[in-house]
Amino acid sequence: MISLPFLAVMVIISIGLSAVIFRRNLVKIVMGTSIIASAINLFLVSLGYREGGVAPIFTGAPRLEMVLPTPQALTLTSIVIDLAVTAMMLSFAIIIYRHYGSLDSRKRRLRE
Amino acid sequence: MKRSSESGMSVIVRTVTCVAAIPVIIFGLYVIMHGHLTPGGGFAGGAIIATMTALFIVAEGGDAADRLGRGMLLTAESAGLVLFALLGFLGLRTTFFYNFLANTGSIFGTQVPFGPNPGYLNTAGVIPLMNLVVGLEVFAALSLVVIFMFSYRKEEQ
Amino acid sequence: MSFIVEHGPALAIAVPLMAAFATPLISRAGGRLRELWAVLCLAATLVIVVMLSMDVLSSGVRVYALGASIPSLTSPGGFPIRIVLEVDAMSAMMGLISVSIALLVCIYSTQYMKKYQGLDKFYALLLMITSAMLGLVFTGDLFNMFVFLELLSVSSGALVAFYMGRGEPAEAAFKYVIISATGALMVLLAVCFLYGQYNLLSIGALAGVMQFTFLDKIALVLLVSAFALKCGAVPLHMWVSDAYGEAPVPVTAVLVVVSQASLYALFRVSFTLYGAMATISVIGWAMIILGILSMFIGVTLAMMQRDIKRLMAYHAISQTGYMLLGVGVGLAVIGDVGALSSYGMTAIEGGLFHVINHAMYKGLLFLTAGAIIYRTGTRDLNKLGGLAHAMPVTTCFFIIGMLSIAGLPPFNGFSSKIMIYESVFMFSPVLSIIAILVSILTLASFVKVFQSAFLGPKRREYKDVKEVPVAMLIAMGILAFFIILFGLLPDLAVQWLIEPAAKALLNQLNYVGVIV
Amino acid sequence: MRRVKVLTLVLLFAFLAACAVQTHPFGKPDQTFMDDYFIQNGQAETGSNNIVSSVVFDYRGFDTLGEASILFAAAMGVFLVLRRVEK
Repeated sequence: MISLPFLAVMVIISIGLSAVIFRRNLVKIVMGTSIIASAINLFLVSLGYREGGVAPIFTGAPRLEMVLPTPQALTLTSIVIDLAVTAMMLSFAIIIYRHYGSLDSRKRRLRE
Repeated sequence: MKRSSESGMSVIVRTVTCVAAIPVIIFGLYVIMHGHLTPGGGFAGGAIIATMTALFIVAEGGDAADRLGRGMLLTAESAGLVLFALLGFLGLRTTFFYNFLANTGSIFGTQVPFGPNPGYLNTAGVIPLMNLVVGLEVFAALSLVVIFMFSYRKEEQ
Repeated sequence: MSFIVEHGPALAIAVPLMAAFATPLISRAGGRLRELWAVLCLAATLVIVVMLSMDVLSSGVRVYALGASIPSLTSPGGFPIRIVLEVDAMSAMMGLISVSIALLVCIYSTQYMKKYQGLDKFYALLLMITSAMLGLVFTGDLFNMFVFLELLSVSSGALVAFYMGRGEPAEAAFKYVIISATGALMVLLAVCFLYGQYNLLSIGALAGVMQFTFLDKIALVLLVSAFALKCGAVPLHMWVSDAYGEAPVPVTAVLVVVSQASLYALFRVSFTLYGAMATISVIGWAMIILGILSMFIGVTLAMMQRDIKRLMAYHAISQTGYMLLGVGVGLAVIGDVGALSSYGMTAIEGGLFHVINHAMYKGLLFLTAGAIIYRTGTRDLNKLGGLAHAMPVTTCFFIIGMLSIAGLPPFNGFSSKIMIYESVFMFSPVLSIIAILVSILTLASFVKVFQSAFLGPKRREYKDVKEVPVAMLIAMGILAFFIILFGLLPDLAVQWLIEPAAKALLNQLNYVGVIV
Repeated sequence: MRRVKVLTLVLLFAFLAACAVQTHPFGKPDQTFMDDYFIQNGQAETGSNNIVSSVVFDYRGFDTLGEASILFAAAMGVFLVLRRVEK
């Protein structure tokens, strides 16, 4: 049986991969990794979904059937990691732009 | 429109930013302190407070990035993380990262029975403390990143 | 004493991490204090790791359930719920070599990096790399491994771009971080697949229940390619020369060990997590092919370089090939008990011994290159010459490193390479001959470096060049001492460190058994 | 060139889609024993109503330490890379 959410996640991963592999602009490459990371986060959360489940928080919980908490915790971790990596890569892109005057990975050598 | 990029936006925007700062920071603190009861926690709350830094810089212009205390933010970041690791070390009587406050009856140590409840603040042991120090660290780290990217842009000219 | 050993796995990771967090605060008090702090904290970590390793080597695998009511309570309900650190002989070996190199590099940097700004961040990131390497090798949890892999790539990527006055370091760092990030995301996807099927994250517990379905095999492919990407094996080697070449010299020496740590992850996944799979020898063959390609292409590319650091970087790729070859041969015959005991075991031991030796002599070579750059300010081999008169001690260290990487007796490179040659010859003579050929090419390439940098008449522009400061010499001297020690007495290392590590790698049931 | 790109993407997507098809049906996880343990015992063991919080800071607290230090490393790295150029 094909589960549409998982298939959608794979579509998003392919989009991100295509950006990483084929794009020349550094900022677009960074966006590509971010898209892949978000897609994997989505995959994690949807792996942990249980039909009819509520968020695993007991404060005023309507019923006791809950979705799995671990994927959500892992997603929280991986979001912050992705944020840090993106910040790092963008600052490299800033330096590269400053020195070469271009973000295109083919044209970068021209200015020297 | 040179004014808008260098010395900030109009008086209206700047005033609204100052007014908005109070509810945003209070909301961030609420998210941090109720991390063990409601969705949220240190990371989310810290990020909410750090948006205030970005908003402040956007409203006040690139010069404002220099006026924010970088040394203080760096200290806050380090201190937050040192305290976080210290909370882990304090559990070393049993194991690293042991929740030594939970269910002891002291601060944050009320026992919680299984099942839905309206939520009691004085529970969860070290988790609220960790939320607090992580919130401090995330706020400082994100603010630093935003400030550095802003002030670097200014140096180019 | 027993307290440190009992909490050793957690302390070894947490102490350098704590030290890194405190470094920006400490450096307010002055530069000297900061350097002393970094060196002292790394020394303390080394002490912890040594004590832990001695315990592990004498009394078997040590587990540590973080946050449990007692450290050995790994699975209260029959399955692990907390993050479990698991240190066996293999992890202990990798931990020892990581911390020792980090400590020596830190001593070296106290002199080498003195003239630069931003040193509090440098030392904080160096401590963080150490902690991340230890985390990667000590952890028994797949997701935790992903976290430490990312910590490793972020902190070392930042250090690669340390010289931000030029464009190339930022380019190299961008390439390094983007490739590491993509690799780490592949690991995360593999973790997703495994978690989705078995609802477990611990390596040991997963290995116990693994069914080897289609998704598991996909996960294996993702994990193997991600770690091969990170350790710089050949089809995926494009980041190595840039990152090694542009980073500051101390960071390059650490990056060598970082690559070894991801090599450890590769071995751990293929031997422990998938060790029970019937077709695991396919991965062994893949490692052999990667290893041969890395050896040959690495050394060929190295012959063409004029930049001393890029040249050494290509040699690092080529030497990684030896480790992959040795361990790959062992993995390819893992199902065949007769072949395993006659030569497979020796091949694995040779590969693992080469990991240690490579970290030492490559570290030494990069540090001598750093000494040259420190005094002359250039990395171009055509501009160097006649340094042997001015820097006699550095020259000696360079010769030791050179002979060791080429696999000549009585240095440590020989003792591990001979193990690889002998065992691989019994497996397939052709592979062994290629390995010997690559060694000869390596020697030729290094003789060229030696001749153009150290020999020849004294150049006028280097007439003020003198020997490097004591701290740098101490770091290089300790490495040279161990290179000769392991070369003269290889049995010492093999018996006490390598053999238990190889046995731990092969004894998958033991790793699984202490968890569940 | 364009054809190569499209072909690569289609292959990648086919590979990933095969994985998606093999995964368990959405909403019906195969095994949930570890998460059920957290839901059943999380409140009693850690006292936290928010089970995600108790997983993040208690059961898997070490991951969170690593994650916080990645953020620290990134801040240090941005600080290091974008520091003022010494001229």
